[in-house]
Amino acid sequence: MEILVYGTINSVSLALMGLGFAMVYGISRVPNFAHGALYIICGFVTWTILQKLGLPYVVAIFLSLAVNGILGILMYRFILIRVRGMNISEIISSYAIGLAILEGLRYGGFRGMTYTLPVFMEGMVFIGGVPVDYHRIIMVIVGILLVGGLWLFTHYTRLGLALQGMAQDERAALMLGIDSDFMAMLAMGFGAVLAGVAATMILPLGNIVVESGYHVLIMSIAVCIVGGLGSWIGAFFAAFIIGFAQILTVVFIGSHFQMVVALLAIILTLILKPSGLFGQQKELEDRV
Amino acid sequence: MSSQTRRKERIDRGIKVRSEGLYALMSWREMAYLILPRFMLIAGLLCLPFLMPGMYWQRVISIVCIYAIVAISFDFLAHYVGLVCLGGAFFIGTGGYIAGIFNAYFGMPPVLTIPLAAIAGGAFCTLLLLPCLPLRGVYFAIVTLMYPLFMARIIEAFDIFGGTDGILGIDSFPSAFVEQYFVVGILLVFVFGLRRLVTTDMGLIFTAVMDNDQAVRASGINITYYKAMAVFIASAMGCLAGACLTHIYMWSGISQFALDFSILPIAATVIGGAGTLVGPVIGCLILVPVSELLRDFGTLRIVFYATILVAFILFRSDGIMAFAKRKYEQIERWTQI
Amino acid sequence: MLEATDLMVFYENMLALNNISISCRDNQIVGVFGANSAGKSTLMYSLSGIMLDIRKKEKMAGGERITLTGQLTFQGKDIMDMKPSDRARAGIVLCPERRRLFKESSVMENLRIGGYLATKAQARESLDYVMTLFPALQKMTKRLAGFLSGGEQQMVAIGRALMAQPKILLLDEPLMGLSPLMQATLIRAVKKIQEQSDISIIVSEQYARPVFPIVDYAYILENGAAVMEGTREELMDNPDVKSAYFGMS
Amino acid sequence: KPIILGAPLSTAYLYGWDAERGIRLAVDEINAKGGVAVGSEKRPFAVEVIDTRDLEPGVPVSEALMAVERLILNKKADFIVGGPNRSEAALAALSLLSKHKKVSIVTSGVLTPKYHQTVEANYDKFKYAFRIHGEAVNLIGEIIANFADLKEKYGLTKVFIMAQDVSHARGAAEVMGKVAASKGFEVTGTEIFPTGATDFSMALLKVKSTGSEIINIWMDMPESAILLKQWYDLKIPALPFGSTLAAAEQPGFWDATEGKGEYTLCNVVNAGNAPSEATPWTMKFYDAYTEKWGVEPEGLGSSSSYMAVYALKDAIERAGTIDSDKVVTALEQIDMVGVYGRLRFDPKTHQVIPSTDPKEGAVGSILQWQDGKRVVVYPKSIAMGEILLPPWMEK
Amino acid sequence: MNTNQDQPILRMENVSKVFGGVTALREVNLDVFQGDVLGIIGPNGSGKTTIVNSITGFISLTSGRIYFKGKNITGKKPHKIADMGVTRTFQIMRPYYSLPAYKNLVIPLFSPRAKRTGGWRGGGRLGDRKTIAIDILEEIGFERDSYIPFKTTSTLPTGYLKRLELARCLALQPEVIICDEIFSGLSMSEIASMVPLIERIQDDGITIVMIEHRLRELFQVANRVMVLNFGEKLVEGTPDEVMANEQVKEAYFGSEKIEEVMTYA
Ligand SMILES: Nc1ncnc2c1ncn2[C@@H]1O[C@H](COP(=O)(O)OP(=O)(O)OP(=O)(O)O)[C@@H](O)[C@H]1O
Ligand SMILES: Nc1ncnc2c1ncn2[C@@H]1O[C@H](COP(=O)(O)OP(=O)(O)OP(=O)(O)O)[C@@H](O)[C@H]1O
Ligand SMILES: [Mg+2]
Ligand SMILES: [Mg+2]
Repeated sequence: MEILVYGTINSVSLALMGLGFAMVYGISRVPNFAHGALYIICGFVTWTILQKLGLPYVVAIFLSLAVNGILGILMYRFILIRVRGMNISEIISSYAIGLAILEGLRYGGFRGMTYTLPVFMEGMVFIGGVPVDYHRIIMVIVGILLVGGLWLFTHYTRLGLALQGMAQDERAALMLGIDSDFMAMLAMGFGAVLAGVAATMILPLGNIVVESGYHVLIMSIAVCIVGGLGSWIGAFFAAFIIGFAQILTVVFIGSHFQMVVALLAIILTLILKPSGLFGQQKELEDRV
Repeated sequence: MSSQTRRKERIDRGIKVRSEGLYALMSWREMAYLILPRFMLIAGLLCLPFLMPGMYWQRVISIVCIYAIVAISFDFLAHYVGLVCLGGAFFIGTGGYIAGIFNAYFGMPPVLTIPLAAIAGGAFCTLLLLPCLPLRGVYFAIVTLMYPLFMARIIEAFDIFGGTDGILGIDSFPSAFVEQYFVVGILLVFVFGLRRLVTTDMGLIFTAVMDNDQAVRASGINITYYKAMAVFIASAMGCLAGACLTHIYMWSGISQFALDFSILPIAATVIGGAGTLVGPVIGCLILVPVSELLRDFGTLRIVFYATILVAFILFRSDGIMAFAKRKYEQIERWTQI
Repeated sequence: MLEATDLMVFYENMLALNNISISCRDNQIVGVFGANSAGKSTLMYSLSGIMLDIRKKEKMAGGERITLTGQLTFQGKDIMDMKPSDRARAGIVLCPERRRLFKESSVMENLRIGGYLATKAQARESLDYVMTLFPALQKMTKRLAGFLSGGEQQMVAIGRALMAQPKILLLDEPLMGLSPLMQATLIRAVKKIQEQSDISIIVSEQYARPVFPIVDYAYILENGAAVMEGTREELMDNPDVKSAYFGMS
Repeated sequence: KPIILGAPLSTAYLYGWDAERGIRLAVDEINAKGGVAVGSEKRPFAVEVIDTRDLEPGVPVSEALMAVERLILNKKADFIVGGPNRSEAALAALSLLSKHKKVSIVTSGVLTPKYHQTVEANYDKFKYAFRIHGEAVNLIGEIIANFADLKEKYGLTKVFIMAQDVSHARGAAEVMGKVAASKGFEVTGTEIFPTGATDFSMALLKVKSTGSEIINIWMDMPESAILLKQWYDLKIPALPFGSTLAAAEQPGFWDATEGKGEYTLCNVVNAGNAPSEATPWTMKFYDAYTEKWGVEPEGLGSSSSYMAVYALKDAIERAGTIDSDKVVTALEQIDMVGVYGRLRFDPKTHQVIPSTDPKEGAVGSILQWQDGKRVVVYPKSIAMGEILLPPWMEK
Repeated sequence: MNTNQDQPILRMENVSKVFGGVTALREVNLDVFQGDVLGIIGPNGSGKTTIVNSITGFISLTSGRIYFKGKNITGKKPHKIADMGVTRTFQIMRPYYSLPAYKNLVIPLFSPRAKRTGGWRGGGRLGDRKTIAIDILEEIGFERDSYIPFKTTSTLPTGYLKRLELARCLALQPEVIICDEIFSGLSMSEIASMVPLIERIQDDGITIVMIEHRLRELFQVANRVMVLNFGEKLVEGTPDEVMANEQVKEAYFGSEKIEEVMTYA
């Protein structure tokens, strides 16, 4: 029971981290290595608004999400747009941006261990004898809603479909009247907002520290890859695989093997199913 | 646009055309045209240790060379074989550990450990990467990004080879002079060796695998073998660099698997010019010293560094080397339509 | 409706289109015929604006420099510098050669993405239309486009272009890889589209004969230049054309 | 001509910046008094700090080594004080120090016993390295002594150990378990958390159900603040006792836990990092630091970094030169009273000699958060207060 | 022709292939004999390319067996099969776009099989791959003295690419070539020039399987034709027999008049 509950929670938080990355990659094919930085910056912005400006929590959250979205858009508009399509350049430049943001935050005094956000709701319930605090429950609900919502959005709305098309063949999308630069910008902003959502959901459970930006980046990449790039549903399931693999190792093997097992799960999944759980890229490319 | 009546034309310089093929041997000018850039690279690298003010900057040169070796191995894999390998740290770490183990535990001198690390490390890396070879594009890239993390975790979790403390008390190179000329020499050998390799039939097959592996299979060629071959070459280079690093710092530890070792060579490749093999060297010659110069900025250093990196990428999105090459080989002029 | 004058395209130093003037009037089917490398696709890309995108990408990657000159007007407006997506919005829709489907999406999604510019009602209507045009697609709406056979993909590609509510439809070698029956169906469909919904169509083909009966006006390209043009009847009477593009003598 | 002190520190981290502040404070004080007497001339100290980033995950140790080399070769540092801060990096730097024959005093962050063991094992090679603050084994001793206190006073005997999943913490937790068991404590369980874990309620409930009375925490990750919050919320009847509980060392801890971290005990390694009266110098240092930097000493390396500079000054003046080998000898013979007691190095291991009595050696200090303040409760000789139990634990 | 040989060079036995729910091939049996030119026709999506893929090992079968010269080659890797002498072209062309055209052939000439056999009409003179490559290109219709063989493949027009596909197969000195729609995308005159080429290849004793929609040219070269419909073999026979078959008419031409449809073919 304990495994089930905490496995689920762990998985959902992984999924939340991964969503933004999956989103951006799935839509604009930009591997956004600044994802972790966007995640962290949202936490700090919320903190600043909350503690320094003294605005209500809800306002702070929405403001910082907006800030994040704008940041994402600016990043695309001024930097990534110039290296579109050159994957390695995209990786390096977005990583560099992320690095600059993270280290800049550190320079700006956001260091140490004293930055925390309050949880949305205090207290806890017992689920099958396992204590779970309300915030985690909220997080799971939000996570599931978000994944479901995204799936519906990309498969059933006009905009979502257009984004999907653009990801796969930008030029063909252009021919159909889909403005790819605008869409990619939108995607980037959207992805940044999702990173922010993940941050506001997850960060109140811990501290806001710059280092976790790197961790979030790695985990979100892992989730997306295992799920099959660009597939939200895949990312969601992958989060469950990795999440449960982690919890199970902690329980049965020992927690210092947690990362080993998680990474092993990632590598194994890919070796067995080379384009991720739900991706079909390899099969498509191999189709002759 | 619609009123445009002129366009810029790019044509190969006459001397370039002339110096292709045997005619090159006919005049000094053409010979010089061919040889000068190569000579400049060789002479430049060989002189660098002398030109550097002080021991510290000489040491920086060694580091530049080490990064450059990893960078060209990345460039080779990514742009001549089509395997984008983000796991440079995997190679460095493996090589470093092998050299460290053989030196510290078995007392082998660097002359033995370095080649051993290259061969054994190359074989080890290739073996571990073998299952990933069918992966494509980003998937391969990301899995290789995970490998160094994985290795670090394993060493940490099983507490082998000194665990998190790493291996201490490793021999250094006999002298700074030997160290520098060794890495510079190795770098030059690799640069020119790889440039040779990619023009051979084997190199052609690598290119073909990158371009279109299905057709290669349809030609009766085993692509896994060739991919493994390429990975071996690249990882052996990376491991060698790692072994040198270990001996330079007289230490090896799990942080040799750190992300920076994967990212920096790639950044150097991007700004230097992907697919040129010389570009990555130039990229490293820029990035590493810049990073050192910025040390005085303390925490802000990385911010500046990242900004410079981005600026480079934006300013010359095709890379310095590609740009220079074009300028060297072609003239541009306006022509009337 | 669409009029190009003195169109020239250079790939680096190679002249791919040489001073081509082409016009397509309302509700007309214009054929562009030419052997391999005559420049048909280049022309289609230039008309639909994709050339601008190609040029941008090439420039970014430091590749070849593409020069594009001439005038291009659509419904009287100069569109030479218009972005491809805006051109599509204005009604110029290209169905490119080699299909370029959204491989990872299902057939239905491909069609719906095609209908990005359409209103809901329009989209539903065109979808029905495509489905009646290619009944074979009805059975495979859920399948991923990338897994379809060559011919099936071609159908999806054309259907997708139709979904975009074109005013002028550019078809680049639409018959490639279709079975004879499918070709016949498609050609009849093209004719029907033109008749029913007053769309103009520019179609390029290597092999003129299947398409020829439905075109009103045709251009013949050779090495990037239009060597001949005329109405169907005019060209029909020309013996050179007959042997080169109809395979009859 | 100044004597250059090179300080390779991870300045973006607590252990880095507190060391820098300590060093700068000492240097300013010394320079204000005219500097160091080297032979017949008076020379000031100058500090060169380079950010090593070594505490940052994902940054290779070679970065820190580069920094050390830069200090030595480029900045012409005469001595190295401070870091590197990560044990691994400090160990790796040993070889460089011996290669360049530079005297170094590690002052912050490096807790591994392996450091002085390495020096001892290969004295001739590594004799240039000193460590001026307490190390892990020593910390364990202090904590056990404290447990004994608790046992005597409140009858607490059941210990539950929680550690972060990094090798030093794991190792320490293991040793701790053994030692505690041998000293007549009952170890009711051990729980290892991955770095970055944010939920501890399961483990806390286990603590409750096993009837444990002390929670021994080995974590330097920031999330440990959450552990204490949850501990408070669940009203777990066990006293949280941290060793290298970085989160609780900082004065900001109170705010970070919204006051829920009250009653937390925490080892801050050396006296002076929290207010106490170990020696006459302790509060002088404490006040000077607070005045100069506007914050109280925060990490576990403030007082030791400060003392390292004074120790060097002393050694240089006695050696009459800045020649490395002579300074090493002088440092081995050092015997002075500093901020945290009598300062002597073990001549074989170059580890500062610890003691519970400031008159005998370097004293550690353990503090408890009481009503928003850090109150030193151990060692007895310097204690400012008594250990208190949370209300829900009082019988 | 097939009567005087007892063992088929290629044999498919009850081959079925299901792609997650879609049955692409259902119990297909096929014998190809040495020297045959076998045409496979069928409506779009009837499984023609799937046959090619299964013979050459690019997909794994759901059930059934495939023999080459009596040896079971089911489940073998593509490169192994190519090495034995069964080569193919790709319907969606797959040349090496980044290489100069002639280097497209240097690659198959480097393969183990070419080294053994000496390459296309090589007779062991595999000294200069570049010369052989250009020979092959000339054979296949590239003008020898032009610069075309040296141009980067990606800038070549479709017609040349189709030929390159075929040339790649030829370079291996194969025993069987399976051509997947090499006529589509070619202009009239080019097809006309390809037909004699096919005949020449056949004269060299190479067995050819051709998948085509251009019936007119196909019937010129093929001696046997198989018709597929929805993954099932409909009929097999000489071109005339097949064209006369009612079922074929129904499946392939629908309700249209054959003559009219044939104008498209
Ligand atoms: N990106 C490019 N770079 C250089 N040359 C190009 C490029 N694309 C096309 N060309 C050249 O431009 C000319 C016209 O090509 P285009 O693709 O328009 O011909 P096409 O008539 O469509 O031929 P096909 O029947 O093969 O489709 C050809 O000679 C081709 O080699
Ligand atoms: N990898 C695959 N995954 C799923 N379905 C596939 C795959 N490959 C082929 N199919 C399906 O199998 C059927 C047969 O495909 P195939 O490519 O063999 O047709 P074909 O006869 O070559 O048609 P065409 O003449 O259009 O090229 C098609 O319906 C196709 O959608
Ligand atoms: Mg074309
Ligand atoms: Mg087919």
